[in-house]
Amino acid sequence: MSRWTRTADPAADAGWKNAPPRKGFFTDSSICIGCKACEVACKEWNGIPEDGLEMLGMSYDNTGSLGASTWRHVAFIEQPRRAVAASGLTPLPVVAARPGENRSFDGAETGIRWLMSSDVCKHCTNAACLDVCPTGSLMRTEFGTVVVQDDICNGCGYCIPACPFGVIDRRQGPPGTRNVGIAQKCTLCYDRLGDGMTPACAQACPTQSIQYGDLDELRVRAQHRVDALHAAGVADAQLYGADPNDGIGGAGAFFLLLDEPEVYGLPPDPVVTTRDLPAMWRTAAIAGATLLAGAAVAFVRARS
Amino acid sequence: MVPPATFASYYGRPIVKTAPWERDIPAYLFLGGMAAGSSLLAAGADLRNLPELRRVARIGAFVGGAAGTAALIHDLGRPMRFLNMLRTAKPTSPMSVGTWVLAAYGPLASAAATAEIAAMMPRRLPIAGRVLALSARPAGVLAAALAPALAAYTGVLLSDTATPAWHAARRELPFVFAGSAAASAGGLAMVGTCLEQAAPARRMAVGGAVVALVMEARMERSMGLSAETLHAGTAKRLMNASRALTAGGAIGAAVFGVRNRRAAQVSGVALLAGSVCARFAIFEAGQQSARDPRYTVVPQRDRLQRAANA
Amino acid sequence: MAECHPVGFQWVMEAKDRGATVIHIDPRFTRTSAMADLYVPLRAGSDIAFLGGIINYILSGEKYFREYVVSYTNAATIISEDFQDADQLDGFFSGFDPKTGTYDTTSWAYEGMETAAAAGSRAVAGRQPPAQAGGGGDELGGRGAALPHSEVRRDESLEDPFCVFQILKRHYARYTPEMVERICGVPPDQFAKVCEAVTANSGRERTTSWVYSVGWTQHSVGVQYIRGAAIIQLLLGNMGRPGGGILALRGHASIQGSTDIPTLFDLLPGYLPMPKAGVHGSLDDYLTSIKSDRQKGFWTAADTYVVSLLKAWWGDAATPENDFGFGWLPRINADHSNYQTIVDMLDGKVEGYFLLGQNPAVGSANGKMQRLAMSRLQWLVVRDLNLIESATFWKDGPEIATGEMRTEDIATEVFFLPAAAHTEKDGTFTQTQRLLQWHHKAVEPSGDCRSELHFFYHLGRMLRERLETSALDRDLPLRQLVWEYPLLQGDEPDAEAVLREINGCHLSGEKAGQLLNSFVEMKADGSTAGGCWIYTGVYSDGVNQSARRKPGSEQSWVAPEWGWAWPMNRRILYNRASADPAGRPWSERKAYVWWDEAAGKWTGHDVPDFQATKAPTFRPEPGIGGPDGLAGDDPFIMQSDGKGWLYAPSGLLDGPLPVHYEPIESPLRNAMHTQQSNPTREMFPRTENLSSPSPPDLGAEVFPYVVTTYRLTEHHTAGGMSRWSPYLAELQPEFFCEVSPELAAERGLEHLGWATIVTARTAIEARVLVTDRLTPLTVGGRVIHQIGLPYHWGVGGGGAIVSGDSANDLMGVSLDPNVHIQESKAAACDIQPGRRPTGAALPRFVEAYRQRAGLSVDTGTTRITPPGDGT
Amino acid sequence: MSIRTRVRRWPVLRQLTSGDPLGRGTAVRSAQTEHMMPRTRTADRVIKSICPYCAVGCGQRVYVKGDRVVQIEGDPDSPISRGRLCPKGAASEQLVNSPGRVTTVKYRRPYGTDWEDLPLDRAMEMIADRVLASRERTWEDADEHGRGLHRTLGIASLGGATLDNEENYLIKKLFTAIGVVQVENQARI
Repeated sequence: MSRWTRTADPAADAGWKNAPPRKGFFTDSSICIGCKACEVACKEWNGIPEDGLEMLGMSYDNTGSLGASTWRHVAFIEQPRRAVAASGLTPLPVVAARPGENRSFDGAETGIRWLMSSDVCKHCTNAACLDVCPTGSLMRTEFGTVVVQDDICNGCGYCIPACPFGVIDRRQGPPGTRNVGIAQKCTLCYDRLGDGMTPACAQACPTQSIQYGDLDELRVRAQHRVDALHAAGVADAQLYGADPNDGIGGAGAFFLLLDEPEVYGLPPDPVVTTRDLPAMWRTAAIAGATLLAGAAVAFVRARS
Repeated sequence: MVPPATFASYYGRPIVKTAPWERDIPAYLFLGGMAAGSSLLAAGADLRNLPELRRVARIGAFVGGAAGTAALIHDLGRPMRFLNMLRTAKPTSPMSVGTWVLAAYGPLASAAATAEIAAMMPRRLPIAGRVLALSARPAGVLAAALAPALAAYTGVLLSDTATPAWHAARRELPFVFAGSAAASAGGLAMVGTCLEQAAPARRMAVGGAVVALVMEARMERSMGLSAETLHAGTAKRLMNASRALTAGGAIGAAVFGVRNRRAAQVSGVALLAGSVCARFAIFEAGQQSARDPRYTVVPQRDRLQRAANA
Repeated sequence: MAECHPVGFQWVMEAKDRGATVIHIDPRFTRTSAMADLYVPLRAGSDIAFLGGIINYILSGEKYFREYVVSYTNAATIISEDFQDADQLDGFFSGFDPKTGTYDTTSWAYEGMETAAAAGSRAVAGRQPPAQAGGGGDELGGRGAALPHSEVRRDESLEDPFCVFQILKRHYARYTPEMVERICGVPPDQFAKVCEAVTANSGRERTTSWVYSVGWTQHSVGVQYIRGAAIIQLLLGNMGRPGGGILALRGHASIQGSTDIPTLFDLLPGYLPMPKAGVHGSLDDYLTSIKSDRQKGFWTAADTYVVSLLKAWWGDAATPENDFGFGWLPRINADHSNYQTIVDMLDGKVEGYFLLGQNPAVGSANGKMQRLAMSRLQWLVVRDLNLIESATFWKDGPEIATGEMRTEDIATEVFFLPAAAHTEKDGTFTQTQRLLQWHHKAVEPSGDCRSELHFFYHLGRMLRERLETSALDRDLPLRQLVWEYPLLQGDEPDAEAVLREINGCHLSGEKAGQLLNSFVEMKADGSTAGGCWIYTGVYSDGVNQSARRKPGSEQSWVAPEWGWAWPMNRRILYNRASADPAGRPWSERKAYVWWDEAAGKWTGHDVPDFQATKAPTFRPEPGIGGPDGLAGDDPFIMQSDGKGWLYAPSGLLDGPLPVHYEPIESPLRNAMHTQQSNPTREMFPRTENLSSPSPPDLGAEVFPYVVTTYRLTEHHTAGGMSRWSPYLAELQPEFFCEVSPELAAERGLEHLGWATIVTARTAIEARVLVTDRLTPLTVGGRVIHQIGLPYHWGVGGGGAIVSGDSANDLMGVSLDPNVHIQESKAAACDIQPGRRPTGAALPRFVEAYRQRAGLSVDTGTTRITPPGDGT
Repeated sequence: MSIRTRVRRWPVLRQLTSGDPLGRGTAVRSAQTEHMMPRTRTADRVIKSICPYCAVGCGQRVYVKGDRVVQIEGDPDSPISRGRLCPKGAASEQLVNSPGRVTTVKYRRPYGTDWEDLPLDRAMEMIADRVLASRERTWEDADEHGRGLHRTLGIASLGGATLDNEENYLIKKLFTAIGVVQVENQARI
């Protein structure tokens, strides 16, 4: 049973013999300039349709959230001087990542913080979407990533409520739109990986806020970065999704954030729902047995 | 102005997504449950030789199973690909498990029902009729054997998601659904069966109703914050209606349904309606809990706080 | 920079990661500000006061890099005693002529050069007013202004009261932190942080660089903004050194190239001035007026550049006897720049107009004036990728909606010819650091899409065919023109052949036919040809150097083998200055090029921008001009005295030093002196181009707010290359205005609601984005609100995914006198909640505003501000 | 696919045999997924180019299949951009393959209320005629003081900042040769 819910090496667990090192993203929001090149590069490579022409007024975010036709989403959060002061947060900008380096400015100069962060599918170690998919359309690749096989998916939609991050969705759109009715999400550019290339978003990112590589190496790099930021006085810098012991067994795509996750629209303590599945099956079994017994009792003394 | 980002959320946007499911799914929850309960009644009636109850229950099981399957397929984004459900067998996917149960249950329930229908035909089919008659009992009994799984797995189907209300209800939901299944099946049988043969159906209906009501109450306690979603809007109205109908139906069945056919039938309809309302209430509550990021963030924050304190 | 040049910004982020301090000075908090260590909001149009404040800080605090300043700049040079400064004349320099509104710049000259003015050449002594001299100063993109000779008197103690250094000190003494706060709205403590950071980070060990874009150029004193930064950088020793300089971040793929090989009225390729009627009758007149053989530097070889150009154009027909065809060049005698042309169009003087990948209906200031002007053309040719608003104004422009134009009344014949994209043609772009990069054709253009190369080659062919037998003199230049280029697939001219012609070649002698390797090989005797002398070398050794693509990872950090930079593949101009006078690097940290005593030549990471074997100790004989006149410590080899000019004795029309003037539309009185605005600014007073009043005139309160325009990362200029792209359109779908919460409260603007913004020109509507990124400033004791408008949207156009009102419709047209660039980065406006009136109600709505403000054609056109009133 | 292979490829069986009992990976991989290949690999050729938007001059790799651009992305070799692109540069493929892009000549006659079609050659001839006619009408040999001008102010041009140097060169050369001086571009704006 435990194997259902706890995986150390997801690729091997999915039957991949001598798989390559697990690949992932480290998105460092402290150097994101909010240019949205990741959003466009992703759409260009994956042929994703336009996703709405509405102005949302959420700072410069007119994308809104991840979805079937948005696999990268840059969040913009404006934190006014008042709020920043009140919250006691370190105002942006983030100072140089030299541990202990003494800077002449504390960033409070800018008055406000403008947080930007590029969200993406987390490619969970224990992936709910993958577990609950009844067709095997969702698949764990040899790189440890999770992809939708659009030739298999029948659009049952179960993966959508299963995702603790609200990433995956079923594509809607006028007839003729590609993959309408099928669940869609970031594939970490599976086809490019197979050819030794970098995913489109990471390739485009001007400031390397999006870094792609071997997950182990990325986690080390991220830890150094967060240590450096702390040393430089950015107290609220925190890693998100980097811990293999969290509710999803660690994310394949993790983040460095400068505020609490929920500020960016991320769940503070995500848990893969199937972690509780064995218990749920037991409950169901007892409930079923109760029903059977109840039915039997109902027929005691019953005779025509 | 650009709303200041609060601690709670990103512009109040949902964090998890609502299930893309329409009415089909709650309808299926009801139909599947009613079918399962009916198969149990049918098998019992068959073994206890209560032909009228057996007939009504077998047909009810067949109709429920068939309509439920149709609803499931109709809800797919790509209905033509429904057979892909049988590509894999995944114990980690309640939907996969349910599909296989339904795939096994469907033909059995159909076989049993077909025998009844054939028996009602004015002209008797010579060989086919014989074969059907002989296979009817084993098919019905096997269907009944699968029925509890069919009735209870739907609870896991909903709980095994990140939808706050559904996941929070995981300890009770299978019982609520199983009870509701029994109540609805009993109710259906009371509608269609003469008083003499309906006794087991009455008992099952009353028992199921009691289980459903008790477990639903417990469920709301263990749901924590997300229980709010059952106390507002559509979900609230549906859940209140469900309680009233189920309780009323049960009392009606137990007190008046024993002697008065009309009362039995009314009680049966009430129980059926109560079951429908319960499924739709819980479905709607879950969707609502996904729409408001509060139900995702606050419980998770509390959990982290507790972990920190511990 | 993060906003409009995100990929270039990666280097800023890398520098920051290594400890660099990033300061962002901008009216609004942008994506750049979000990454900066220090963000300084200031009032749009007040930058000269800000820069002047820094200069004052440097001078009064003795923060300048003395050795650099003394050796490499004209700080020690003595100026004519006739010179009177703006602080003496209350906002004017000596020599202003109220009648023409121009300066006689004689008194600005270096001591001993005033008389040269008598020679009558304005380029040398800046005598002739623009009206006669061709509508402005020469564009000096490749060099400094000319001098009659280079024998200047210098006082290297910098004590002489008439030396540039002392003049500078006096000139900027009034630019105190208090004055900066009073004009820019920057509090002294914040200003002090900037001054400390900039000066502390300059010197032998460290360099500071300044980056600007059109936020500095689109002003009635734009050139002087850049001059202000130049003075700072020269005083701090940040020119010609790695990590230093003043970087112009340009907004179009080859806008630098279109200045080097100019599609500009007053230039010939390589920054040679267009000949001027009367002044430049003969080649000789021309040469003596644009340079003197007794001045220093490479500009003295201008004759070889001109003759080679004429040979490239007219080949054998260009002979010494006929001045190499110099007489065939058309002459200019006034401002023929873009906006003057538009005004002439309005008056029906212009019949035909070519638009080549440009969308003035949205991208130029005063869009309505642009569209009205185009409606008075006889014919218009639009070549673009998409059906831009400038091609469809006659059909769906805003004036059609208001009834100010009727399609049926517009006589303009419009040709829309689809253009080829960059993937459909070969050629070079010159990027913002003068680097030429070749882009290869990937596919054939589809349908009727063609390159400009194709269009203009074949247009020229057709015209030549039609005039083959003409006997008219006027047709001679075309008939004699060298116009043979090999044709490739689809009759596309071979772009490499054109680039070879630009590079130039030997025409006679034993090297006849060979390509030139350097412009120093050019001759004035007609034995060489070359279409653009500064580009000579792009084909050195017969190789297309611009197509070099040696991976950056396989070469030094200067990456000299990627593409080709003019001149001579030098990546940092004037890099001789990266070494001290003795030729040693100022510091190991900042070593770039240096004198190798043993080898007897200059060497380093880059191509030395200096005569390779000229020792630092070299001193020329007095009176020697040209390259040989350069001393071993004269790093600025295109300057006529070899020095960096803190003070510009010639070449500028509005003053030798930057002085603060208010924008033409300003909410405030000039706090520096009585003179409110640049007295030499170019104006077009007419009903299509009204200005709103500024103090001391009455009525200014009707337009109480400052409005400025800018770009967003997600779009490109007027939108022709972005609003037609769904992936870009969805990222910024609607035109919006950015206002502070305080202004929103003052005017009742709702976030995501609509607002109407009104100027003297027109009114437009935009969705409202209320944001703390805009801050009200306290300026001169007043709270000043600024409104930000991205200018990417337009009304009309065929097939645009998104559209909206155009911010440029709000802007008026008044120009910087030197370069004829419009002031569109600061204007006065009002803002009201709700959508603007539509149809005929819109002009009425605007008219009501004009009447309340008492606007007339003369409003804002006073050149000399009358004294008195409370400043 | 034959029935036997169909059955052999049936993921349920592969779950039992392939070491992927839970059907998460190898067992459920489809044939399409197995044979997937990036279009950068299937492209016929890769052309080195430069981004057409701003003046940073980022390197681009243009992937071509047949006569169509199938992908444009950053060129990692470029010491300027190191393979990175901004959203505009990243959208270059959509710029050149834009469905909304007009690829035929459009003509609006004087006072006309709508576009008409015109063959390219015809349009070029008409433009050549108009250039000569306007030049004829507006030619200036000399100013009022008799000083030579040899020009026309009846024709003007705007544009060049988005064009190649070679194109600007021909534009300036031709216009100067026919006496057109009002040649301007974005650098003035």
